[in-house]
Amino acid sequence: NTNISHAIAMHGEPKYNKDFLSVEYVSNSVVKGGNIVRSSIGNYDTFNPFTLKGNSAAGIGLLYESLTVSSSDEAFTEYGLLAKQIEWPEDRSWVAFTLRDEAVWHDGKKISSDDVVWTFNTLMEKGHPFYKYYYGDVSEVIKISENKVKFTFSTNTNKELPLIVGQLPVLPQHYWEDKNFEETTLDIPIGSGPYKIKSFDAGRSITYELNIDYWAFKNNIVPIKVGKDNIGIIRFDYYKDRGVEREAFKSGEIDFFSENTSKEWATGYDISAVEQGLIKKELISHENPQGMQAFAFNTRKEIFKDKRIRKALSYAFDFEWTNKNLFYSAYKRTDSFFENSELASNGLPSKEELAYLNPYIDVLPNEVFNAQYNNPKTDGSGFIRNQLQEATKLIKDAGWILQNGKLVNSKGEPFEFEILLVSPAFERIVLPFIDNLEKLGIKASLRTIDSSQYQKRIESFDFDMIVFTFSQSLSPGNEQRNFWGSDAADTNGSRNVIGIKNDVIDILIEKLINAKDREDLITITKALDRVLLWNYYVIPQWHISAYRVLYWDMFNQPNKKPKYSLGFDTWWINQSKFDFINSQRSAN
Amino acid sequence: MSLISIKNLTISFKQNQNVVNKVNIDIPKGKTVAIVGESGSGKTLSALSILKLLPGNANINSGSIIFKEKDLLQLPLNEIEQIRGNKISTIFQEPMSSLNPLHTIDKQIKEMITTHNKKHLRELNALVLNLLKEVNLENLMNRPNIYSYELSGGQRQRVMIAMSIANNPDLLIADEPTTALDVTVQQQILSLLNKIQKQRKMSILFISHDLGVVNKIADYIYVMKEGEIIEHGEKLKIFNNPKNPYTKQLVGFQNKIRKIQENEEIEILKITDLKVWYPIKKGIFKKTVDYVKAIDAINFSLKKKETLGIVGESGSGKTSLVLAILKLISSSGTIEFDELNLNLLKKNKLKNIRKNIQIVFQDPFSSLSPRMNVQEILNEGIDVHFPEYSLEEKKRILKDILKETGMDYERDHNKYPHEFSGGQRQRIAIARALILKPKILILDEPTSALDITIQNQILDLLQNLQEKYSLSYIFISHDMNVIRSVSDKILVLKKGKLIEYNNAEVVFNSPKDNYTKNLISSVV
Amino acid sequence: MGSYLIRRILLIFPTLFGIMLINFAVIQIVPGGPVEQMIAQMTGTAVESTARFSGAGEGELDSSFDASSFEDGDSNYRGAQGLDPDIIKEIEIMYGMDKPAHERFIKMLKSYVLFDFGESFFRDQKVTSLVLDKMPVSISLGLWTTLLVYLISIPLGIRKAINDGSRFDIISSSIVTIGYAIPNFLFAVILIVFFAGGRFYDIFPLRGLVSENFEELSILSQIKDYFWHLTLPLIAMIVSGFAGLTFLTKNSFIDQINQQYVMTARAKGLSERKVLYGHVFRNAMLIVIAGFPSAFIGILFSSSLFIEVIFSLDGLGLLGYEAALTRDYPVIFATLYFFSLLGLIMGIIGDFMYSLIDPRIDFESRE
Amino acid sequence: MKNLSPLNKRRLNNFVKNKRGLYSFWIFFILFMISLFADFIANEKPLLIKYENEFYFPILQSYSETTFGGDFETEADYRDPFVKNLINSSGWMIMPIIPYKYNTIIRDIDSPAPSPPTRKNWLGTDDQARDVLSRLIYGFRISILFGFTLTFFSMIIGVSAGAIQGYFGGKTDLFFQRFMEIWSAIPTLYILIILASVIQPNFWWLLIILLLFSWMGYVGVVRAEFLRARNFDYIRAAKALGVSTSKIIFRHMIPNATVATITFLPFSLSASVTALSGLDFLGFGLPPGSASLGEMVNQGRNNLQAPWLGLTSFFTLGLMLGLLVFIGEAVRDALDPRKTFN
Ligand SMILES: Nc1ncnc2c1ncn2[C@@H]1O[C@H](COP(=O)(O)OP(=O)(O)OP(=O)(O)O)[C@@H](O)[C@H]1O
Ligand SMILES: Nc1ncnc2c1ncn2[C@@H]1O[C@H](COP(=O)(O)OP(=O)(O)OP(=O)(O)O)[C@@H](O)[C@H]1O
Ligand SMILES: [Mg+2]
Ligand SMILES: [Mg+2]
Repeated sequence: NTNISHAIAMHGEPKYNKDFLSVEYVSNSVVKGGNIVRSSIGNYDTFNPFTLKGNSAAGIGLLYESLTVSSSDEAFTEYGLLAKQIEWPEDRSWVAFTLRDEAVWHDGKKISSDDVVWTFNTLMEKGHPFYKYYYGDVSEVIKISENKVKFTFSTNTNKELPLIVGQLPVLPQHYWEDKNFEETTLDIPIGSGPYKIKSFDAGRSITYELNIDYWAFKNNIVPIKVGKDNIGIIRFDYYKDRGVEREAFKSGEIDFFSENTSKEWATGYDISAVEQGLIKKELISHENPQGMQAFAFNTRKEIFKDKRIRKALSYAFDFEWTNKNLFYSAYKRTDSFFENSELASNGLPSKEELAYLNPYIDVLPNEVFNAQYNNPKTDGSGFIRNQLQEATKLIKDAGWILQNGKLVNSKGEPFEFEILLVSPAFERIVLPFIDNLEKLGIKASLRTIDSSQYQKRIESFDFDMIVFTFSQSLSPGNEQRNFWGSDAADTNGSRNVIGIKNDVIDILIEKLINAKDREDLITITKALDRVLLWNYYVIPQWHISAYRVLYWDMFNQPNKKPKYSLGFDTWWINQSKFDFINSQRSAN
Repeated sequence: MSLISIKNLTISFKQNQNVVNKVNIDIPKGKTVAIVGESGSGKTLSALSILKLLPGNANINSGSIIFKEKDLLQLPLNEIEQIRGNKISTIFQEPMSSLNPLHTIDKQIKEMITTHNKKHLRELNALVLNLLKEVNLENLMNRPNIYSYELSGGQRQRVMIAMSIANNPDLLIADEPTTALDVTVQQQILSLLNKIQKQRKMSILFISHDLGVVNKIADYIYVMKEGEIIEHGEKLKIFNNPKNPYTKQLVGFQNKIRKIQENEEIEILKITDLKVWYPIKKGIFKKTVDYVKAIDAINFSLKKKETLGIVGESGSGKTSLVLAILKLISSSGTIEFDELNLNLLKKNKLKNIRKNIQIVFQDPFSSLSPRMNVQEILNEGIDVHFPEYSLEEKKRILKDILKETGMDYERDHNKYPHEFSGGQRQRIAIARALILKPKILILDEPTSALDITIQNQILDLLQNLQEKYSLSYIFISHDMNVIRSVSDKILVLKKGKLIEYNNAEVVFNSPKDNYTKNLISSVV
Repeated sequence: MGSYLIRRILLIFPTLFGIMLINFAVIQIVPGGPVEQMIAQMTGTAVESTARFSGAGEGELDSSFDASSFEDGDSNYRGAQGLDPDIIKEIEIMYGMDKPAHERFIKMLKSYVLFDFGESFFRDQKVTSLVLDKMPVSISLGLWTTLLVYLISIPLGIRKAINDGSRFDIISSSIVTIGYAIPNFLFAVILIVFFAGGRFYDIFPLRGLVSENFEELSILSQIKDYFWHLTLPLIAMIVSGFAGLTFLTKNSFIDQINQQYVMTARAKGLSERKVLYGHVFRNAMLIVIAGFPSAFIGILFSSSLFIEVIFSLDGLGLLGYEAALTRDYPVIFATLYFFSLLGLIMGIIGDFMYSLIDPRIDFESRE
Repeated sequence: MKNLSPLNKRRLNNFVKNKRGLYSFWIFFILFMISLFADFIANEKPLLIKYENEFYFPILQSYSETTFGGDFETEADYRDPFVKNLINSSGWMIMPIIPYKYNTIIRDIDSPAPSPPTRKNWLGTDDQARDVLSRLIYGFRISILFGFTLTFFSMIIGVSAGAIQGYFGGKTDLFFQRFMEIWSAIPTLYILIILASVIQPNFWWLLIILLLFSWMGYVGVVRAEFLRARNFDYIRAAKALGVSTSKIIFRHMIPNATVATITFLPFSLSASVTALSGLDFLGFGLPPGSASLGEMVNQGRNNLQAPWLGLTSFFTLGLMLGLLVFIGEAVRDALDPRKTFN
């Protein structure tokens, strides 16, 4: 009993059925054409993004299509792109794709299953090591017929595999055969996507042009692509300095820009173009999981072994003040490891969650069952006496005492630790935290080091506290072992930087990986979330659940926005606005 | 009709009173006017003011200098530049430091010409060659790219002279132009000047301490003392009928002849087979192509309490010889001092010897550290060799020595070298050496810039000290009168070779060599 | 001198060896190597090496779900996975880091002797071609700055020396001093905001050395275009460059101007200009002139990092800095080798110039 | 003054006559003195507290909050309104003119950091909510101390090294130069990274590391001048006098051959200051949170929308360098024997 479908969902059924014409978040009145300039930081030296070496050009992904592509309003569902049909058995131990007949390379040659096989093997062999890891469980890829390929897996526990295999970009064998795949190249490659490279200035800019004859546009045969890729010409200009890039946007050399600093967002755009509405400044909210960005304790260290201490320290981080005075109130506090998604726990545990949790009632903290997790909250005045008093109590409970204003343990050792940073931007956030800790008698110091060094120390877990981000996807799976599993705690280089070794967590992770459907997955994830939270493994930081974008007002957007992405590829240019903007800009 | 007339010229330095006071000098066309007078009396300054070349801190308080109906003192810079080196040229008193150290001699002479006249290269080369010939330097022409520091004092002076006459000026200001020249060359130069003067009706302003020379060349004489002209008139009038006591003193003065002394027979310095060869380098990689054999295998010795006079034509190697003895340039052969061969001695041992051999350099100006004042300069040696002296003692010693050399402690001790006149600097250099009472004192033309009275004072001082402390002197001079009045023995050098070495009377009374005869004849 | 020169040239080799050895040793001690850097890049924890001053790292959110890094439409960020030890091994082998240090060193020296500098660890480009790629920017910046600085500072210094203490002297002193005090990166950014940004004037380009359509322009407009692009970076670079040289010139001149030979030159009737430039100059400027070759190298190599970043120029300064922070050993060592060699040769040339300028200088003789 | 030798009197006189230099000197001196007492001028702790008839000196000694009847046994935060109330209820306290230390995070700023100048924060706050003026004073102090020490030592080492090479020439020169060539090729950046991986770099460590390399800047010029000057006649004369080598070097040659060094002095000074700034800038400088001008410049550059940051650092650097240059000129003039004033 194999499934044969136009799409495959991680759990349950795809939202759009077999006959769908387009996704909901595109407009049916798009006009293709026009041209815009975007920007990127750094430089590029290759058009081959699939190998280890070199920096690949921005937007190079526009050139290549993959077997399937996901929709942006579902958790994790892949729709056929190059593939017309997807087949897989119930246990998901293999997957087969049937290619569309219409799919051709830019040079007109048909995309065949040979290309898929060749691509997969080449990537595994010569591609970026990432592929080897990502597709490690694929045991074989077989050409079944001219337009059908099959991937078999070495395991049937990993339910994601058919989906991620679908994400494989497909490369033209006939083009690459006589070239060295591993080398960086600035030869314009042949692709299958809607865009072609029109021109480039190595390292400085690259221009893509929409291919009007793109096979998927004809008759809208690929519904997932309908209404997307509308802009005629997209150029990426490279800058080395973010501030200059920003200036370039303001002066009209760049048409679309997304901001990542609260300060700039709040103060950097008090310019006439924004006031006159020539530049639109928009917060576009989304429901992408924001994971957990946090101060992570290294619980391998003696001082952080005690949960009470970890909790106490979380009182010293005054988010409200920080947000108001350093971030212009741009952020929200994170209170889940799966923030901003349906996976995040909130309120009290549900019946279903309790079902997963109850067996461990003896070993889990009480609060898991009967309390709602809340971060300590302050009044934002900057003076947090109450919080610190709470903290003091906890610390005392944990057996530390104050001597001459310094916190010491029974052996007389002082409470000192180091916060290790790689990004200098965090210094301003950490310093007030350290200041507050001082009032508890704790001496925290701050060290910023370069990324090679940082990597080395993270890998060998040689730190006390770091700022770490546990990123999450909408469909958590195997990677959770690496985040919180006991084995990972002892594996150098794993992401279990905290050093969690908790049997309950291990069990929950296994259950999560084998969740039977999405409902179940969500429940287990929430349960896991609670256990993690109530163990105070981290001091949660903040997140923002919106894209901060700025653009010269020349675009039209679909009325409905996708939940899980910005969907810039669904925007199109409004010619009259475009002309107006340009007349305004050149008048300046 | 006078070519130039200085009227009522008064010059002062910011702190001091007038160093030149209401001076009037007329220089008729085609005539030679000589200024004689005390060292430090303002001769050089008066001369410099003609070309507006006074040091920056000097003030001209009053006066005018009329040349061709124009007051030079009022002339704008660009007009003065037309005159300098062209209509009026000058030979500076201190030729040794007046040449640019980084330009070749050739270039410097050529520059003088091309500044005022455009010339073709070939013509230019011929001109320069001719000039060098006239000042008796043609043998330099076979050395490539000569820089001034590779020349002897006299040679540099002659380069200056060649330069100054290159453009046939209307007026030549010659500030002690022959001090570093031996008698024969001196005669040659004087007759050269004479010839030019005749041919081109050139006027000469001639400053000199050497009345013999003045007598030969001057038409009019001005006598200066303490910044003022105390007497002037035609040459014969001044020489035969001086009015002012100072003039009388000058004119009437005769160098004494040294009495024969009983010398102690201890040999204190013994030179054997000494050679100083300077490499001649060529090309940008400076390959050594040949040598200037400045001193070529010389032997002599110096006894205690003895004065050895060294004479010889300019460029014959006198300075090289003494520098070699002092180990300031490298040489081969042996230099035995107190039975130690200095040429084999380790450097650190040398320091103890230094105190015993001192030198007064031929060019006092460049031998004085420009950033040290007189007090520091003089104290330096004391500090090295007599560190035990107290401040008071040092001050007393300084006072004495300055007084004995005709200077004044109160007035001079806080001045820097550049704030003195040529003769004053020479005296500082002498004082610096004498203060250490060395066993051997080498004096390289120590009196060339001194007027006769001071010169005499210094020579007396030397004599006294010699008697008192049994010093030995090596005395280099071109002035045969001076040599005669100081030397026990005389050594005559020519082209790096020793051509005569004997007791003074022997040399003076029965010179063997032709060259020596020539020298002697100038005195008697 | 000839034999001295030969000795100096021969000494280049042991010196170069010493330099390489010391650097190699130092780099062994530095924590974190290319392997870690690669892993950091692969796992997305790498921070741009210029983050600290380019503003690239100023976001308060981890870039992995920062809106600025989304790649068109791709929302399926697969939670970062951590790396397989096998892959790490592989990277180590790829970089040759599995071999002991001395082996690596010897191998490197061998290939360097043959002028084979290898490839960058991260860029898949021959180091030589990388360096050559950066040359136009570095030479443009270096050459023009050096030239402008020298051409302005020296005459200015001379004028100040002549008019020592005058109003002109004081005012110009103040101006060059203030220029020196402005940190050039701050100044560069201000220039951009004022003359190339959206707020005030937008008359100069923001980035690059030439326009995109450079090839198509006529020669004249190419030159125009080139300098149009260079104007702001050059201004930013030179404002701080005048002070040192100006004052050095001034003081050296003051030192020489009272010498006797200057008076001789004046007495010759030379114009003041000729006196200054023909006579005093050579005596006064020994250090300046002789220091020129190495000054040029300095400007070529290092001093324009910030400017390069701000004006989005790709030069050697940035290359070197990035290589250092990303531990791109081939680039580090090759540039080191190359520039040391250049430096050593320039040193010899510099010394040689000393003796050309002042024939009295003699390196062989000793005290 | 009386004990000065006449020569030094003359020099001092020359110095004093140069009004520009003299005023610069006094201004600089006063500013520096002020910064030395920074702790009493800009501090978050009161100068004096009277509490229940007893006096307290928090700047000199730390008192726990419980001393004043509070709850915490750690040092009292005198800026906390609670603590203020406690003290004011049974006594009073006097705050310094600027009631913030360089690292005081001002909790009650009116607008998000960096906040513009106000009555409370005369020069505004930086982007970490700290008072700019206070940081300026402390930063000035640390920068000046750093700059002076670094310059002083590197000059001594550099000039001596250059002098020895230039004076002795020959083999000494040949080998010492090679040594320097190798030495100067050591990558400072890596040394700093290595250092930073072992310890948290502090003032002295940075000083030592920079000193290891900075002295070489002086060698070249001094050597060149010495190579030339050793041929001068007055050097020969001094040798003939028997003056020892070291004296010749220090009394004759250095004064005459170090125009360049003297010229560069103010610039070296400010370059040392900037060197520290540069390190801060690249992130290898003083520990985060320290007051330094470099950090301030960096803030200025990153917060162009807050011009008070950039302007403050620019004016400070400009003023400092300007003063140093003018003082330097006056010193040079004072040492120049030909320079006379009316
Ligand atoms: N730059 C100066 N600063 C101060 N005083 C100076 C300066 N130059 C010369 N004098 C003084 O001016 C006076 C006259 O000097 P001048 O050089 O004209 O003397 P002179 O007659 O040429 O003496 P001599 O025969 O020794 O060369 C001297 O007393 C000297 O000390
Ligand atoms: N550094 C040098 N390099 C090359 N040749 C030199 C150097 N110094 C001196 N000479 C040459 O050596 C010869 C002797 O010079 P020296 O200075 O000893 O002569 P002098 O007898 O003192 O002459 P004067 O009476 O003119 O001072 C001269 O021909 C001179 O050109
Ligand atoms: Mg005179
Ligand atoms: Mg001589």
